[in-house]
Amino acid sequence: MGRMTYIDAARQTLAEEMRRDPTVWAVGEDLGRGGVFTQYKGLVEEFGPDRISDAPISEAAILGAAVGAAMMGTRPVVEMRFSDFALCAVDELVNQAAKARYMFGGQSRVPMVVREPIGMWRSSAAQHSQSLEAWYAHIPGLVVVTPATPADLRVLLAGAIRCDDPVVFMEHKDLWALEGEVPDGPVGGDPIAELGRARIARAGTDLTVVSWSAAVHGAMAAAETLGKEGISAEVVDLRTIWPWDREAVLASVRRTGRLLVVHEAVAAGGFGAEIAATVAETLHGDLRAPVRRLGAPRIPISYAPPLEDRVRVTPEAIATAARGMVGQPEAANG
Amino acid sequence: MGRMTYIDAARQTLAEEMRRDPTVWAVGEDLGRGGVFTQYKGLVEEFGPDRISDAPISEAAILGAAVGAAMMGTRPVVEMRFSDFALCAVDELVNQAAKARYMFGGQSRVPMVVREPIGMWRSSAAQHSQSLEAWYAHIPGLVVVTPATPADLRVLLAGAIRCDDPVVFMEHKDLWALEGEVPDGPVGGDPIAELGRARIARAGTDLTVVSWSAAVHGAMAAAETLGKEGISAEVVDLRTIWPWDREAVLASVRRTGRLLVVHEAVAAGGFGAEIAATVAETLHGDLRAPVRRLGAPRIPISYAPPLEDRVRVTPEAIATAARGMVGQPEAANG
Amino acid sequence: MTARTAESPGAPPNFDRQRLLDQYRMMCRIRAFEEAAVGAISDKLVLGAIHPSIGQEAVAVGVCGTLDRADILLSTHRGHGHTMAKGADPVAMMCELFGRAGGCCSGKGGSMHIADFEVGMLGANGVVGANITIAAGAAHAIKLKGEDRVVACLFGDGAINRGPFLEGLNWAQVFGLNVLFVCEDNVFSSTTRTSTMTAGPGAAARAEAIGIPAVEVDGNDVLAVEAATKELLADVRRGQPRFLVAKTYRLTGHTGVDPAPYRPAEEVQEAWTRDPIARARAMLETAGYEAGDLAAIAAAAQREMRAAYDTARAAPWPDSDLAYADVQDVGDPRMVAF
Amino acid sequence: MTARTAESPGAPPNFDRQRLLDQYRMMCRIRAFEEAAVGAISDKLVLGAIHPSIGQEAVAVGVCGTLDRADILLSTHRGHGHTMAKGADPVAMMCELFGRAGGCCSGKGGSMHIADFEVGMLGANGVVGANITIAAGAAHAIKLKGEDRVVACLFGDGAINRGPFLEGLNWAQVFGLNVLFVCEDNVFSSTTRTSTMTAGPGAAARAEAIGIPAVEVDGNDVLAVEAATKELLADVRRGQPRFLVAKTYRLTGHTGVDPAPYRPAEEVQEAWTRDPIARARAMLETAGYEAGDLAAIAAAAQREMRAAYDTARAAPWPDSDLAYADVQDVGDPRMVAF
Ligand SMILES: Cc1ncc(C[n+]2csc(CCOP(=O)(O)OP(=O)(O)O)c2C)c(N)n1
Ligand SMILES: Cc1ncc(C[n+]2csc(CCOP(=O)(O)OP(=O)(O)O)c2C)c(N)n1
Ligand SMILES: [Mg+2]
Ligand SMILES: [Mg+2]
Repeated sequence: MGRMTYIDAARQTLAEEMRRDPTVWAVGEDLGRGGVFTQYKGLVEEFGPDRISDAPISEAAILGAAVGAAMMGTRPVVEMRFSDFALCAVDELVNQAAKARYMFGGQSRVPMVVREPIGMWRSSAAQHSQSLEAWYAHIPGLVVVTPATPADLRVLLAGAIRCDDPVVFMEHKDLWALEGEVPDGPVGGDPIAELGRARIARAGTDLTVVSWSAAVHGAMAAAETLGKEGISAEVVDLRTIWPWDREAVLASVRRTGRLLVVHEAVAAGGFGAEIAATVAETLHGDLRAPVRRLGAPRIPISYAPPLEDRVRVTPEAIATAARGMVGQPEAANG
Repeated sequence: MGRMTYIDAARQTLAEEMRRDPTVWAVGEDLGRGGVFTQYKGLVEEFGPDRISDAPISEAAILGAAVGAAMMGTRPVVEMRFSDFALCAVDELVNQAAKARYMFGGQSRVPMVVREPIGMWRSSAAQHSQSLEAWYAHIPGLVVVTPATPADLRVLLAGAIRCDDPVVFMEHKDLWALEGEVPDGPVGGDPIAELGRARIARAGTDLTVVSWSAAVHGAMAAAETLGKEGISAEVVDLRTIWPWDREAVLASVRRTGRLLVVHEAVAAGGFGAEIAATVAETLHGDLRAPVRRLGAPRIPISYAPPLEDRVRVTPEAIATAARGMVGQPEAANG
Repeated sequence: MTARTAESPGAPPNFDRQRLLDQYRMMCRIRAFEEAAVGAISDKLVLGAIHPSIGQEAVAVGVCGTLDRADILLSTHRGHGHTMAKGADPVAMMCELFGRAGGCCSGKGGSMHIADFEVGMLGANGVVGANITIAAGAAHAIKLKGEDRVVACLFGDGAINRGPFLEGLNWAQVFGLNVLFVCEDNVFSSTTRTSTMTAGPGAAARAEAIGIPAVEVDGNDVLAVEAATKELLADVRRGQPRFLVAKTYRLTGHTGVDPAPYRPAEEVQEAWTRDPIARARAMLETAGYEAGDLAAIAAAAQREMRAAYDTARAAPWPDSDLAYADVQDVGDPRMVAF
Repeated sequence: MTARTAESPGAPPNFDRQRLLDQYRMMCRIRAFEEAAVGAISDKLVLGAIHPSIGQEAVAVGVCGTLDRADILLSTHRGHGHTMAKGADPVAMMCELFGRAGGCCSGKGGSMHIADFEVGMLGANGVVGANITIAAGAAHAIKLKGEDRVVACLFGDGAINRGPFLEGLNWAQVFGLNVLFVCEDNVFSSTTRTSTMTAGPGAAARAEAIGIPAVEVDGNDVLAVEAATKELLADVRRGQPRFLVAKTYRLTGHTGVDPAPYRPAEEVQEAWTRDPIARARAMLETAGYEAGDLAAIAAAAQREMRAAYDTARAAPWPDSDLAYADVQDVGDPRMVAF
């Protein structure tokens, strides 16, 4: 075990995958200078401008070209810079990349990774802060990855690059500097098998908190606080929301009898609804409290901190919701 | 009361709104010849090519121009032809139209209607059959309308056009020929107030079936069958999924104790999850059976009928699900 | 800045008679395929929309028939002719249109997603202009792998008003990719006369403003289209994108069921006098072929496609469980919970 | 096809001294605003990204300062200068950058969404090129309402590689709209030298290929920019879209914190010799103004923006309940359920 930041994990893993597979290449705006978050720093020096390629400000072409290049036997990793800008290339992702394998009756594969940094950091306002992972989970043909830690970014990026289908890989902009434990040496085992496998970030017995991406850290902080109060929260980090680890979530809720889903995205129509609905459908009789979700209100994200903070799901809000659930008598009307 | 088809309701309502408000205009490909489904037939003759305007095959410009035209005091109705093609203009809809009023601190309004015909009819395959209403319900700033009947298309289109915010208006391609009762005379009352108001399509006592758009008719057919078997199903047609009529749904489920959500869209991450999760959160203790959802499997839509039919939610499937729920003992583990 | 116009050789003294005969045969087969497919609509055998290429066969044959088998083709919603000219089997194509087992996309795609990767045909597309960036990407992979194959990307006159046209052409030129862009100008975009919604001098000028040399050719003259294509492909194989505008005319409606009343009758009549098949036949007669033999070729094409129709009609429906195949490798598409 | 180059009048014998003095003052104020804003980053007062327009003031003043108040402006992420030149209040702008009460967007937008509808400034945009189709639409409404206002749409050299550039220009020309498109060519797109990712002769050629006459001008010569703008606006007001390419240089980094090491030092030094403010000052001295008076104008601008900085810093935070205002008229954005 060594320590590594989220961004170093991103850099190192891409480099390793490019070394092991010459068909892997990356393309996006400003990659030759390291990319907008420096997550490609130093790579052009090793792999040259053909494999770490700059791009014009042409999101539709970046994504559309990746579809063609993937169909022709290469593995493009495309950088969308901010997930918000990927909205300039939705036809290419949803109508083309996601459907090509199926529409053509299995004649083609479209192995590509679409990197879409998501989420709020500070004062980036409505067009640079969105978390739309729920959209892509709703689209047949797409895999959706949302790593919360350096170790997970590492194994899941390797799995995404080796996967034969299009993967929307959503790094969180607020996590780049996060440090964490990472296994030494190259990614081992079968990283593709990690797509769809949740991680029990913290074991607990009183309620299950399901989360992903940056929100996992808020859930962990809340669990810490709750622990001091004698409330034992289990935190499940989904790691990927499609596929999502239904079995792990159901197994945990069977034990705890309570589900709280926490995500940064807008709650209305967020992927938390899918998890809460699935648990309510499947474990209704086992629930000791109604399922609950925490997410952002349905408002655009503001620039001014006091307004921006109104959409943040804080550890305090998570802890408060958890207390309410645990205090709540069985089968009460929430 | 007179009878009218869904498509006549579309034509007549747009014409009436254009007569009452000279700032209303429509733009899209082929509108001068009546539009791809003839829903604009005859309008250019009355209103001329400036107000019933053709457009180049430029979805991004059609939608982006509407944003500018709406900010400048007109009320554009833009025709996207198939909701699938609207994926070529997502930045314009989601980053621009939906956020402009908010980002600019209320300095502007963006009164526009984006018509996006949705859904399956027959053998239109993966790029001409999608139902992505859940996407837009997840986006702050957008209103999402999904009429199931000629009468609702009529009043809701009037409301959408008079609304001061961007509205995604999703007609269902399979309903154009549907005939139904429509109140005589121009749309009365306050049609804007109808946005967010559900309709009890059929009263019942044993379970609540919530649906919208074409799926409502499948739900009604199932309710008919169930009725013959002595199972009384209440069918709630949401009519708009944002805002959605939470109070009406909760009131109905409080009475019936059972919720089944039915929609044509992919079940995973569909808007049914939002409704099921909300009911499970709010009425857990009142439920006599676990909430349930029916939607499409998470696969692209095929061309060949036998494959295409595998994604259809049939009246039979709805009735079977309902029987299971009603037969199911309280608090059983589904 | 005006695009060079490749002169129409008509029947050049020294042209290859046998080659033209083969092209004539292929054009007859495409025409017969389209006619059989349109007929199958009223017979309720083709259930989805189809977009016939009747009148545009010389573009399909002159461009796609000039490609090597290893070369790549990206096509449009009006792609039957392109696909056949690239070497696809019309029986598998007809089965696809009928949604039957044996269809080249297993019945999942239909007309608008017809494809045959075996012959380098990487798909029609239901989204106008979407194939342009995909074609650039296919050529990008070819460059990265150091191959000398080329990619031909065909699209209609209406597609030049979509953003991906600009982005895809700029991409191909910036990266120096082996792409031949072909604008098949059939005057219409659905029910719209494209010129009414297209500003400026047109497709060729737009390509040249992005640095891609463009040539305009009579798209109803198969020899002219082939000659222009051959000349441009020489540059394309060296990493220099090129642009071809083939001027033709859509002799039928937009779809198989569109009577196209928005077209003046005289215009349509005049266009029929430029029918590419009739013109090839005339050249071949001048070159000494018997009218009877040429008519026999057309008749044989009709019989072949009638047989394809019968085979497709007799073919079984695909197993509906195929609906769950080839979605993606990970995850379960079924609604496990309910 | 090459765009006409509007000759740089330098200081034409008969130019309006007072007018140039006002333009010089506005350029000094924009420069001072940008410097104050950049300074506020290290002071932790500006929290979001800002894109300074230092070196590009002559484009803002020459174009936006030439518009009538009733005219409309659509700008970019690098829009502070455009916004001030159109008449917005720098104090309200600074408050917006600081995210404070009194900001022109109530603190909801920040630098990348700065707007002042009062003066016809319909917004900067965080999405490159997105303002082009919006500008066409604003002009579309003007046409439908029979007004004679014009819309000026400014965008960078990198934006010409985005699809909306093609779609928006084609739209404006097809419908005959009052739009002046201005490509502010500052050589870079973020860290990328734009020319390395842009194929062909460039922005002007692309506009003319869509039928829109284009003029190239020295974007560091405020008089030349103003003259070209005035000339083009005469046509634009008659429903003829026009295109202006203003050649300038981004003297700072892409954002307020970008040291821009990817630019050769000599290139930057040379660019500073063409500083538009120094050039205007030189012209004014030649025209008889005292160097001291001109320095005083610059100093006053510094003081004004320092005061704006102090006002913004002293301003309270906006009431956080504003977060729920102006979302939309129908529906409840709160999470009623939980
Ligand atoms: C992005 C998009 N917009 C609209 C359509 C609907 N549509 C299908 S074909 C067509 C006309 C295309 O015209 P053109 O490009 O000239 O090709 P042609 O049909 O003439 O071969 C249109 C508008 C579409 N398929 N995709
Ligand atoms: C669609 C989109 N892609 C990428 C970005 C990220 N981005 C912000 S500014 C910029 C460079 C723009 O260059 P240019 O258009 O020349 O304007 P300049 O910054 O030079 O003023 C980029 C790539 C964006 N904002 N929008
Ligand atoms: Mg055409
Ligand atoms: Mg620039």
